[in-house]
Amino acid sequence: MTISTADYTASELLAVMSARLLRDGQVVFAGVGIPLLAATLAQGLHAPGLTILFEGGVIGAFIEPGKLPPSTNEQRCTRRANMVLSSTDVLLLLQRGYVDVGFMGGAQIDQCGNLNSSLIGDRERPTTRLPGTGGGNDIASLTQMIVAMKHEKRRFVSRVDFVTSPGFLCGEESRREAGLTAGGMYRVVTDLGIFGFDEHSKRMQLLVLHPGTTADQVQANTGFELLVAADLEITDSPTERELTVLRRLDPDQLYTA
Amino acid sequence: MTISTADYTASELLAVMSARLLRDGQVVFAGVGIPLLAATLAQGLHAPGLTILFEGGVIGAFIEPGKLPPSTNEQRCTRRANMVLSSTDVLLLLQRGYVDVGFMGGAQIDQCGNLNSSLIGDRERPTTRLPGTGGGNDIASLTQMIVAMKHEKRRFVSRVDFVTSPGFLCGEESRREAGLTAGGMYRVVTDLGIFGFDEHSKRMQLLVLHPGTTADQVQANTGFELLVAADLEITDSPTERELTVLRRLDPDQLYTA
Amino acid sequence: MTLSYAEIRSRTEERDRSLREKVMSLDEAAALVPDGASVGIGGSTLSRTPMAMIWALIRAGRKDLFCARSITSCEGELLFASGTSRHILTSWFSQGIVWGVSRIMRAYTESGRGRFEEWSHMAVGLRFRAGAMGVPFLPMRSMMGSDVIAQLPEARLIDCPFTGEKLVLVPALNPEVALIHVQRCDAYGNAQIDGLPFMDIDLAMAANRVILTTERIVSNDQIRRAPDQTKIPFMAVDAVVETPFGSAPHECYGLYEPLFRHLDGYAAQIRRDPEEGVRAYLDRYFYGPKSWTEYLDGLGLEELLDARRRGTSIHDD
Amino acid sequence: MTLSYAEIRSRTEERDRSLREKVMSLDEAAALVPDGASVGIGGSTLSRTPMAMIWALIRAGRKDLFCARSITSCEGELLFASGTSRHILTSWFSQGIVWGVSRIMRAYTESGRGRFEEWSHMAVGLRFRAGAMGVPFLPMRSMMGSDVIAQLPEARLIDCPFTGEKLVLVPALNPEVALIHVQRCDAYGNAQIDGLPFMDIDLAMAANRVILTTERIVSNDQIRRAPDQTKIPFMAVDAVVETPFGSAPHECYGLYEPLFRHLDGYAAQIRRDPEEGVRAYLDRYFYGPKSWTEYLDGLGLEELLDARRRGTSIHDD
Repeated sequence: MTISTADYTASELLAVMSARLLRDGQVVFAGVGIPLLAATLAQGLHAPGLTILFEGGVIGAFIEPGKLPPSTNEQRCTRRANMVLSSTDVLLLLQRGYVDVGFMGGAQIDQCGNLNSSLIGDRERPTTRLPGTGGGNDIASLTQMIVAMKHEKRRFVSRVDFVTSPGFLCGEESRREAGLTAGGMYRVVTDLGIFGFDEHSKRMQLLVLHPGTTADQVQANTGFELLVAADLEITDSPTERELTVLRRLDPDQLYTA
Repeated sequence: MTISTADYTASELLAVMSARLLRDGQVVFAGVGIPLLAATLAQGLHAPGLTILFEGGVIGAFIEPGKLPPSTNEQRCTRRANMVLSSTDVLLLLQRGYVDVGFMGGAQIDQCGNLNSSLIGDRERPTTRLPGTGGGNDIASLTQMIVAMKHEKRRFVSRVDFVTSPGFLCGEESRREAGLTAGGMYRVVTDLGIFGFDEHSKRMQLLVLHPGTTADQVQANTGFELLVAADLEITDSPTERELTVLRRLDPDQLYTA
Repeated sequence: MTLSYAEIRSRTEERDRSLREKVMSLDEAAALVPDGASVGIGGSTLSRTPMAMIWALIRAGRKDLFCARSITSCEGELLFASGTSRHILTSWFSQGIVWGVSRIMRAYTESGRGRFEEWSHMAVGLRFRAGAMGVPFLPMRSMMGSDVIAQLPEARLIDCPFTGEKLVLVPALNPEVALIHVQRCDAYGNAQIDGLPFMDIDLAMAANRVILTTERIVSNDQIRRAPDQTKIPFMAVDAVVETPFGSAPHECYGLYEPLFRHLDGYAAQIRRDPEEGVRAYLDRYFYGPKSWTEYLDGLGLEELLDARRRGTSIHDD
Repeated sequence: MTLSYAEIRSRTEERDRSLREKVMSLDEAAALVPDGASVGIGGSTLSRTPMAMIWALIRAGRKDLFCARSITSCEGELLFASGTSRHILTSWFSQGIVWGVSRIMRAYTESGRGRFEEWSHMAVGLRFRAGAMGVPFLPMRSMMGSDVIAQLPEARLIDCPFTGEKLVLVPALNPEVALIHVQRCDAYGNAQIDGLPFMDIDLAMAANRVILTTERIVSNDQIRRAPDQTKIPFMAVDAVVETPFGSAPHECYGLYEPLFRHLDGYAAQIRRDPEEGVRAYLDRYFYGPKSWTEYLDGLGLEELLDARRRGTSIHDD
């Protein structure tokens, strides 16, 4: 059976495509939502030895299908974990260098990979106050990042209203000069494609298109001018196995509606 | 029965007299040897609610009679403890201010209450290298101190060769000026008497004589000029009950030979 | 805000740190928290929230508490809406990601009626840890370059005297009171915590007073049989209140999971009309019941039992 | 000595941190420690000393290790006397207070053949903790004004940028290898520690490699059934060696107490003639036996059983 774009939701596509970026044996620090789901999916598929860390204080958990936690701070996150520790100490593992990949969602991102989850509008009098950084700033400051998010023009902006979780700040060497000498944005996965960052300018670059999308369509949904890789690739559609395992994980569509 | 000086050893006198300084409900950070013994003795006598801390990482232990630990880092220190924690964290309780009294032995002390347990002679080429500070420096830096030690002229010197555990440093305000704004020497208990420190000069002052000793005898055994309190008191002899409980604690005379 | 060492020491010295019983009622414990106090709240998001104590403080009409918590959920909404707090320091504030952005948090912060002071999750933890260690600050390596730190004049950037690297120093946070819910403790306050400890151990040692609520009180003998399981020492604790289901409708590790149906209902009520919805919720669940037991009864035995069944099955397989 | 952050990160990045089996022999584990390495030693004084690993390193003829331990007992004497180390960083160094001042420590340090670098006990702990946290230093409030700090150019005095108070900054210590003995761990290195943890958790996270010796290897399933009892995560561990009585003649909490008669005999032998006594001891107990079991046999089954009886009775009453 051929899988077409009608066979999966945008969230499912996001989960599958980001799961594919994780490699067996890696240590991934996963946020709630799509990241938690995608990391668990990768464990169930090609990366059984993936070590998942949660900021609630968990090392090496295996989330039970159908029992997704409402955040990364509940006991559901600790199922079959190798270790449970304080949230401060698990975040310090990022600083100590134990984590290969930080993996989280985003509400708003800009062309240098900075994420905003704090506020829209003026800093003193925001029009919309958002929930804030959580561990997002720590994760983005201290390790290589994969961000999974819906691709909408209002979410892909030239410059975020507020840098909650630092990407490459103002581009070029500005991240390093600010004192963030480790980590940085590695990939942004959306329902349209996969993006990296130019080595020198540190600007977002379209690397891979998902099935049925075009570079023009991606640009049309982006609020700044995208760089486009010379050898633009196209991903393989989600497989039936990927979708089956994913749907078993989230039968109530808590995160994949 | 009247107890005479022939009925107890110098170490037993030390243990009894320092035990009497501890009050019920206090939190005492006790070193190994006489301090551990005296604190346990106080628990068995007038201070059943004395909380004993050991630098091995113990809060609120009750040492079993006849099973004295060889240091404060063995499981014997944890018997019926309320809590066991890391040695760093138990030392941090001193810094956080949880401890009323630090209580330790001393090899060499000077007229400002500085203790030396590091070396005799020249710092670069000592004639005798001693075992060092352990937690002594931390305890003496961060809380009110009681020191229990044998009274010998070579141990009571004008200025210690090496300040391992700070008393009042050079006297007057020098301790505070060095950055040690909390704690300080409170009492020195020896087999001859009990000593405090002058409020202004911070020099050692004879406060109390043990039975059968005189101020002249104390001065003759001291390597610097002692201040003497105007209202010099004389302690009551160790009681039969004190000696009985003490001897039950240390039947092998591990610390009271 | 950063206390001098003399102040920290004298506050601790004045406390009765002796081994003594300190079991009391929720109302008696609430009386230990004055208006305007700085209050550290244990647990995180939906876990081991000291809900019974927050419930008691809201009922007691406490005002202007400065609250600090790792991650803040609906208890923060209720603290704002009841006037108990107008200033919450935390890293993330909404009922929970599955329920979207908090309408109450938005309503209060956007209108200036409430302040949400945002620090990174690790920064909150290190501020408590500095407080617990009795030092005025700790160094860390995140937040640099972001707008989070740009909003925080209390955090300082330095060049490391050892390596020359840029570092952030975050100041100690020593709350006047910590509210912490645990699975069990003795009458003296020696507390055991199962599962996720969050920042509670550092918070307990940083605070100048600790109020423990506990699922059950056990004997001191039981504590002493496994002293390496004691996570908070009696010396640090000022009040012990036995409150079964003391985190409900949130969870308590190994004992009960969140009451999801109740939380969904709460979220729906807020979504329909934030200000009126939360007011009605407070009236019904916080001001209305005569006792904690009556509050639990209002949550419903069926859902409590369901949460208990889910909570106790965590290590069943 | 203080490593740059880039160096710390790249060393950690190079490690295989995946969930994998790493059970090996003492000899194989000893091969992971090169001559001249900096080595953190777990336990304290007579407790949970990683004696089996030290035994293996001395037998392997390892040279010039820089060793760091909270408090150092006879294992330090043996490291000096065997030439395995000429530089020991610790807060206290002698066999134990009941045996008086170490003749070996004196002989080596007073003649300049060995260096005893003295830091306060808390300073050693905070140096490991800074290393574990990935920061270049931690602040503290002891040592000021003393001659201990006067001997330590690596410690710095600063005026606190928040309070103006004087503080000491102690630099991070990130040993190349940590040797830690535990009661039990799984084949991946998830370790449980009963009783006194000393500085072992910080040491494990500070080091760039961890060699665990363990009284027994348990299943990963057993570990996962109580994840809050895991004290060292597999990610930090590079070798797991099963060594029953791995701390003997020292103790291992809850399992065996020190072999006091053996230690008294050792002390008497040293007292009679320090250099010759320790040489004879090394020959008999370290170089002579063909295996760890033969070493234990040399300690004597009767004393092992006695130590086991005393050790397992700690919580009997």
